[in-house]
Amino acid sequence: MAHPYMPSSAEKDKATMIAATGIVDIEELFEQIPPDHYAKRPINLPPGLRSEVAVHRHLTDLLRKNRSCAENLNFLGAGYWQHYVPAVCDEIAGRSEFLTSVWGTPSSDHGRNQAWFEFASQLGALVDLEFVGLPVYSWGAAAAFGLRMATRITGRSTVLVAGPADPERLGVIRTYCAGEDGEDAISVSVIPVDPATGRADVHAISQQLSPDVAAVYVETPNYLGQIETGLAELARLARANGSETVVGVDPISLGVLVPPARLGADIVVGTTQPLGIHLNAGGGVGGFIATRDEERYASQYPTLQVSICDTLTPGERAFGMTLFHQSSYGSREQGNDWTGNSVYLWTVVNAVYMALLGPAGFRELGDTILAGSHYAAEKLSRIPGVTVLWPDGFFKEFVLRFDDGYSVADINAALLAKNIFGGKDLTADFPELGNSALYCVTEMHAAADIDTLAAALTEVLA
Amino acid sequence: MAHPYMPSSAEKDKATMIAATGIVDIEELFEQIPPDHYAKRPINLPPGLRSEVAVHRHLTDLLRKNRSCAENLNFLGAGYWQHYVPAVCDEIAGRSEFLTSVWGTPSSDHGRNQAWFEFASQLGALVDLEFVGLPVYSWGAAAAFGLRMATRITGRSTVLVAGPADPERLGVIRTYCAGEDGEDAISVSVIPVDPATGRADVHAISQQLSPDVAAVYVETPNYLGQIETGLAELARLARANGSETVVGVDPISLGVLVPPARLGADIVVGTTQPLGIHLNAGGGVGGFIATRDEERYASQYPTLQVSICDTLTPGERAFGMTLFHQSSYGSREQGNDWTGNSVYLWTVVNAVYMALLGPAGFRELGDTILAGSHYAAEKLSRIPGVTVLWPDGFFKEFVLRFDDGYSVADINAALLAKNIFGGKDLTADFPELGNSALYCVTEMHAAADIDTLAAALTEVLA
Amino acid sequence: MIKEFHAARWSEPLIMEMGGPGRRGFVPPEPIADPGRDLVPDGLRRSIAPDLPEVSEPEVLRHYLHLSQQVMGMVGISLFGTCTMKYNPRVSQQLARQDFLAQIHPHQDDATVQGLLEIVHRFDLMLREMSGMDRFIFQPGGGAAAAHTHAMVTRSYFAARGELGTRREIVTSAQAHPCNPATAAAAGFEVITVPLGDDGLPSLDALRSVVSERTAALMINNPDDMGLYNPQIKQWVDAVHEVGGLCFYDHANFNGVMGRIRARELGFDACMFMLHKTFGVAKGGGGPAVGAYGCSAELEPHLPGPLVDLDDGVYRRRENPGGVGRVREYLGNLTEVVKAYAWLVAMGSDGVREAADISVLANNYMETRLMAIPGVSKSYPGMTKHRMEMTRYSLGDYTAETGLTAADVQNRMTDFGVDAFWMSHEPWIIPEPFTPEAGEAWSVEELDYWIDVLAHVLDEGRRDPELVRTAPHHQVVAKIDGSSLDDPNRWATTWAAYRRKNNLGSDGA
Amino acid sequence: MIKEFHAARWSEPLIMEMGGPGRRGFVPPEPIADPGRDLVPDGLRRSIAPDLPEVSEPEVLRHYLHLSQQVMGMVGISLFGTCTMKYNPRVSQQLARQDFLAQIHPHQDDATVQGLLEIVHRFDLMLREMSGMDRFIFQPGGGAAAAHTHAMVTRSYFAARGELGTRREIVTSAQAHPCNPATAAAAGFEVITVPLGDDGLPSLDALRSVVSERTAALMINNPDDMGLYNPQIKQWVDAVHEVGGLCFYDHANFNGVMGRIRARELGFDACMFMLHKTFGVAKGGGGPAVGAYGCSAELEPHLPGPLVDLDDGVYRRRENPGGVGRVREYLGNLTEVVKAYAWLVAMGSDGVREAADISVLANNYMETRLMAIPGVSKSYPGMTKHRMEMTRYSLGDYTAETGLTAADVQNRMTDFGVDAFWMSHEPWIIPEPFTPEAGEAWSVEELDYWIDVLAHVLDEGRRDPELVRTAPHHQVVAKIDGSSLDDPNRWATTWAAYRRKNNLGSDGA
Ligand SMILES: Cc1ncc(COP(=O)(O)O)c(C=O)c1O
Ligand SMILES: Cc1ncc(COP(=O)(O)O)c(C=O)c1O
Repeated sequence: MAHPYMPSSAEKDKATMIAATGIVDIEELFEQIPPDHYAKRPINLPPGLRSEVAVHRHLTDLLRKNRSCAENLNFLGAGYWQHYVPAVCDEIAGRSEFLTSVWGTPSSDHGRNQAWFEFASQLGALVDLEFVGLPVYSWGAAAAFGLRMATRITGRSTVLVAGPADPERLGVIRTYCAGEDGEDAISVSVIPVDPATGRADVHAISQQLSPDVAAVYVETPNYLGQIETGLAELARLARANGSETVVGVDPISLGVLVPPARLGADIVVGTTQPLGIHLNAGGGVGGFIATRDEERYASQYPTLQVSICDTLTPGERAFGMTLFHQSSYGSREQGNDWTGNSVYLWTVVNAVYMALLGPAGFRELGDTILAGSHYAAEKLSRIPGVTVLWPDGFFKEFVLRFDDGYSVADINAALLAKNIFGGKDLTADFPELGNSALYCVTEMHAAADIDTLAAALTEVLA
Repeated sequence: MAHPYMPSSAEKDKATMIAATGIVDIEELFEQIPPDHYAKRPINLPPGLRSEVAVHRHLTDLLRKNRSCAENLNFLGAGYWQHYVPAVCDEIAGRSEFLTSVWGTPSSDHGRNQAWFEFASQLGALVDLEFVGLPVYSWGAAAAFGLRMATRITGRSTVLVAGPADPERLGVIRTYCAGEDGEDAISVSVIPVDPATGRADVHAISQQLSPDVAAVYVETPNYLGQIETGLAELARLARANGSETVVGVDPISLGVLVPPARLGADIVVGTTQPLGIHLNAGGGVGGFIATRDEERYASQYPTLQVSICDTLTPGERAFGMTLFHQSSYGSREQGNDWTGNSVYLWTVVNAVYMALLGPAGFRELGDTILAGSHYAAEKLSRIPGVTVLWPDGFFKEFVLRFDDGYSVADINAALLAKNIFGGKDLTADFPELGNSALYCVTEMHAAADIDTLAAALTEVLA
Repeated sequence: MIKEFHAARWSEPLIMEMGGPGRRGFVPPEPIADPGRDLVPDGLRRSIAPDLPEVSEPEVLRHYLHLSQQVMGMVGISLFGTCTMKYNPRVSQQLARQDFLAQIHPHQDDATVQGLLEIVHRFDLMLREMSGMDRFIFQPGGGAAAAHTHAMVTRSYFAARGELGTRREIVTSAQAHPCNPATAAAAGFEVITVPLGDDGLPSLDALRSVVSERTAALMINNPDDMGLYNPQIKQWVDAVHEVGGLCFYDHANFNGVMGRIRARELGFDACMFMLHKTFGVAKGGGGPAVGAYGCSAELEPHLPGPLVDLDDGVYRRRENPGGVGRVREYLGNLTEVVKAYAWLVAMGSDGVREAADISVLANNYMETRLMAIPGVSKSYPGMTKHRMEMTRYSLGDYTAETGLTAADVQNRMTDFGVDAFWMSHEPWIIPEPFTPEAGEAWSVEELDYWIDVLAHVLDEGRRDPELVRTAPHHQVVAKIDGSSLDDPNRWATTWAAYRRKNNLGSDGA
Repeated sequence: MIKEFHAARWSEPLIMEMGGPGRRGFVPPEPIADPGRDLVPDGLRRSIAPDLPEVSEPEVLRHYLHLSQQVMGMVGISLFGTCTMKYNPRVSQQLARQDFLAQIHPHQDDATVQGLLEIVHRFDLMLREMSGMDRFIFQPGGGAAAAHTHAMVTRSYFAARGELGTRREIVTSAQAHPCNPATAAAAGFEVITVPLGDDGLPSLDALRSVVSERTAALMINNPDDMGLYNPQIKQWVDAVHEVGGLCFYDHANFNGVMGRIRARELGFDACMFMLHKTFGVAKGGGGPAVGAYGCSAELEPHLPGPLVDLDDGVYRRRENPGGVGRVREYLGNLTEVVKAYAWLVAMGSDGVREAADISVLANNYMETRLMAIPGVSKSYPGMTKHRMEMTRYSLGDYTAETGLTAADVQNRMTDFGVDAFWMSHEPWIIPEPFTPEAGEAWSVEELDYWIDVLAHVLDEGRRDPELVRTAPHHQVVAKIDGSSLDDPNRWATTWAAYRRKNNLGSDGA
């Protein structure tokens, strides 16, 4: 029986092609493969389920075992956040044309290229920078590529990473910098967070600003939710040292926070996940890289970029790739790092998201998050045994320390039993913070949700 | 603050229009409305939720209270069935162009008109008839319109409805025939099902075939699942009496069952719901009407119809409305009954569904349903206290009688506690069948599901 | 500025011409057991397979994707009058797709559909508040079906009073939507149509001259499609009530008066709202639609069942004995009810009021600009008061000048991404009519573009009438030749009929 | 038969040019409490709003719907070589949208994601069965990222053995995908590229001449993009193993050999499968993608974490100490893993085998037809054995004859609904190359149409070269003028840069 995915699995079609090709048996076509290359035994997988009913049933039976943030109350964030995804974002993400888009010509891909240009333009407006590449795999990748750009620009090979660092992201940065263990590596030095403030330790960083430092990497709001107050100072020190300042930012904060470029950042990177992408079990990551529109930076991008350009029709605008030759497609190992398939569909969605929000949407969303997260911190701080480590100057996330004897793991297990996903356990990654967890509050949380959490925590800790 | 759904709710846009219109205050524009027509008090509804986050939350909070046939095991059918909806059907139903399609020109609506023509053509192939109207509101409406067509064709005013009749559908038929209670009514006479066979009582119907009978209406498979064996005989008798034979059919059965037209049906009607439409809490109903392509019938359709036609470009085909003038749009009260917005989006989906299944799909689906429902009937019949009323010759549905003292309501309540939706309770509508329920088994049911039901029923009845 | 436009053109074959033997688009699950021939009674098993195409899944998908791109819908600009084309929020489309709505069987126990019934009930209450009626139902599957429901409720009401034998007439006006007279007639009533007076409105005197103890009901819409609001509508209602008739308010043109009037306060006994128009539900090319039908407490006993009630915190469906029974199976197109509810929650009383304001403002804005275009005139120009959410215009002068009709102009407008305007329902009182409805969901730029395109096309037609007469040129297909449509030897509503009439083989060749 | 085609053309402005002051597309929920200015540290509250457009929701939706119609994607015909364009079953698209996948946070407790982890684990097992490897991970976000992963695993492996200081070279071939040398270089290795011999294949001797105790790894794909299968690949692997290097099989071109060969049985230590190509996942214009990376038990300790294990019936994520750490945050694009799993379940071992058969058959069918078209020649015609799932062709003769390039031909083909072919990766060994890949998901009619269009365009070009040189003419926009693209004074990756460089105001005027 023919398979629904394969028109030519119908016998007649196969026969047509076999006859036209002048063969008798399809096996003839594999004559290039030497006999001793053949698999020793056939692939032992179950036969295909030609029926979509069966496939659907099998998958839903499995996936129904999951418990999601939709029907549970979620306070997990930690570099990856549950924001509301407007229905229009999903609508556009689901359009077959975008979904199946390949790499056609500038004319046949025009709509997608325009959406990409609109992504870069709007993201540029958010970060207040004029040169933006197409997205890379993740925030971690963007940070790492940004740091690699800095090493090429400066010809130096050490990068300083300001704590608090997301272990996931830091892992990626280390890997991309080839670790610290071998030849030709970029050396990555992490300066621990200042536990008094939850912020980057500007003094300690400044101490490490040696002539070999290509870049300082700092994030704001940082991994623990704090808005970095020392950014301008750090950038000034770095510049004086001939180092680049690479700043990682959550773009959703940029309706209420000054863009890092205004504080001296040279290379701004960050995540695109909050801009209309679902949690997707972590499969919504995406990273951006943005700089001033200067050749010094532009010539070091490892990404592809779309630029607006003319067409043969006077007055008509279209889009083409700029600086393609410096990519790995254009120059193989001579190119800047490498590029390839990444998260381009999300880029279209990001463009939709930013267009929907506009300046007022970003400002209001920022305010809503500020208000909600501070409301929560304040409310939770009143629970006996709960301390908010740094109750001021944070955005969306804050650290709770529990001093009543229960471990964070125990607390989260008890909350889970009440259909609450408690905050990210920090005890392994930040032992210096004690028995702490990182709580995240976004526009998804109504006051009642926070009250529910407060009541549950009170009960659990009682 | 502007509302996201209304671009001109931005103050500037309103001001632009106000200025251009030469007014000072929008209120001026309502000068036609006399003061004493104004509402006595403002409309007292909550202020609008401009935030989609809030709307989404409110709706999901409500809808989550429902329990669906997706996460429960459902055996309800009774004229409305849980069939599998291929993902491609949903994909096409969700396309913004189809979703928002209006009534444009034959050129700008071309794609939709073609889909409609493909619906009619494929449905015609299933029922083996060449004239098919665009869909009406529901099966009940289609049956009623079919009967009204018959009264116009024959100039007679009584219609005979063969039992077993779906109370929902029968209610619609009675209403459309204007009940039996007044002037100018079409008289609807229901001939009860033969309780020995679960089928139409051909003898009793033939007794009522008076010269006033415009039509006999019979369904196959009938409401209780039985495939009607007396259809050819009934059609012969009706024709001899100068009456039309109107047959209602579940189109999903037509891969394995002879189309009623081959047995003498003149007007074939039925439901479009099984052809790719979700249950939608009953909001997936839709009806079709099909006949031979003869003016006798064509001139009596109350529907709109698309016909293939030429364009100004030689060799190009397009679509236009045929016999538009005889609709209520064309002739107001002189038209045939009436038409209007109906379920046209589903028509596109029906076309997709039939195209996906093709001849083999319909045959196999029919066989799967036959096998599954008979397997279930046989399996359940072995449970003490359970009798399958008519264990042969049914399609998809069968009647169980429970003789162990528990009412159907009790049994269904007990099944519900086990996440099973038991069969439709027949005790109120068909008291002559005893303590019975109508069970439905489709391609959605795996053997394990039926075994689950059998085990649950055994337990409940023990 | 007129933009270059071209519709997608795929030169798509019919699905029946596609595919090949043995290809599969969908494979059902295998039978649980052997589906032996004996499961079907003798002689009733189909032996000749239906003549359906055999097409693989990707081909089917692509085919319908092509067709979808070949529909303009509201992806272009459509100011289709009398249909209140609105924005259809995608959030409720998304909700309606989910199992908690899509996978509900209508026969499920009430206990399992409390959320849904709550929405139905809440929405009923909201519409009561907007109309002053005492109960709404959502069973009618469109506006015409709601009108028909009224005709049936009217029957039931007079039958209960023993007056059905004498209450034989339903009165309407020449400008009422055709569904009013048509459903009245289908319900067995005689239809009396009040003509329009010189001012474009049917007169109170004309009404008085036709009502009598034979009058069962008045069925009318107001404002009408020309944007005229009948200032004597209260007196109309009184006149009908005086003779014992019922009054039904076809509230399809509700958009401009939302928040300003209540049907019940004007005296109407019943009304209908079109959820697929005024309440933000997508049109879908003609449904799934809902004609929400509301009525007074006096008529409530005559409503079709089931009704939804809240008792002791529990929502229940109940029959309505003595009522019409059913006008459609089950509770109605509840997916669309949920969408309309979501829309109304999002709009609120402030939002609907503002939508009414904007739609009337936008119409008058358009009128100002349209009346400045040579060749465009307005219906009943003597009626100088501002129109409501629509204005009916005429291209009669332009036709006289150029020979080009409103239909020609409309076809050419589609070459610029602007879909058909509404012209007029029967009867056509105004020559070469057209009736755009601006609504509240289009931006000023889009309205301006619409107007610019019209002006551009009228201009083109003066310079090059053939260009416009043979339009469209940038559309999916050329203008149709409709000569075959009413010819029994040539019409074909199915591919089988087409092939037979044109002696074509099964592949269409 | 060549069909009339036209792409949708909406002449769509940029979103930044749309809307107007005060319009809203999305309104966040109101703050729970007053978001006083003091919640942001001094001087860090943004005072100049970002220069984003202000557009209403319907306008935003319509804008991106227009853009979507202006992308051909696989709604047209695309035989984009080296990318194995497949049918993307919509059933898994639908599943991936649902809360049970879309609304999972990566930090959730394992207990709450058992279904998901089970799929990851099952899919790992299935890929092991297909490749002979001992463990798969899905973290790499594309094929290049998987190649990079291999470079990093190679580092880790040799670092653990204390050989990283000497293992400085990664060997690849001139026909290997650019991501292999590029990622090797980014990981700090020197790249050695084996050139192609006269038969189009890099020779074993050439390889032998470059491998040494400095060799860390071989990174290569096979068959290559020209459809050539290296019959000495086993000897290649042996040669590298002999000097202690690792062998990585870039299995992007897996489609034609599925079910016939196993990377591990050929001796490879690691391989990668591209889920967004071979395994039915949509390309999305370039992701979200997954490069599934699999390796031998020997390399497993060097994999990035977390790994998914099944212990006592419970699925757990665990770190992999001593491994690479992370190549990307979290477990990878799991939505795409679920889709690939669903695809593989639907295909089964019979299905993947048949897909391989059909894709190789379809390529050879195309080759038969294409070679009959004057102007088309084949790469390395001396290699007379049947090619695998792709063949690289050349239009060199045609260019010599007409002056028209492969790019010109490609542009003109889009005027008939056929999207770009793949030409060649760097380096371009064959003049005016083109590389269609038929795959298993297109019907014979569609393949024939593609070929007919190519033949038609070549013909047109002979008759009217200007027509082809200036193509496309039926597309969304005309051919681009790329002269500004690499000019720092003219390129503009953002609207702000464009306006600045062209002295335009904020509205673009
Ligand atoms: C005034 C009026 N009444 C009734 C209707 C009928 O509505 P439907 O098409 O939903 O049956 C319409 C639809 O155009 C209308 O405009
Ligand atoms: C042979 C081969 N290897 C690797 C890649 C890189 O894949 P990606 O674009 O997913 O990074 C490709 C993609 O074209 C390829 O064809």
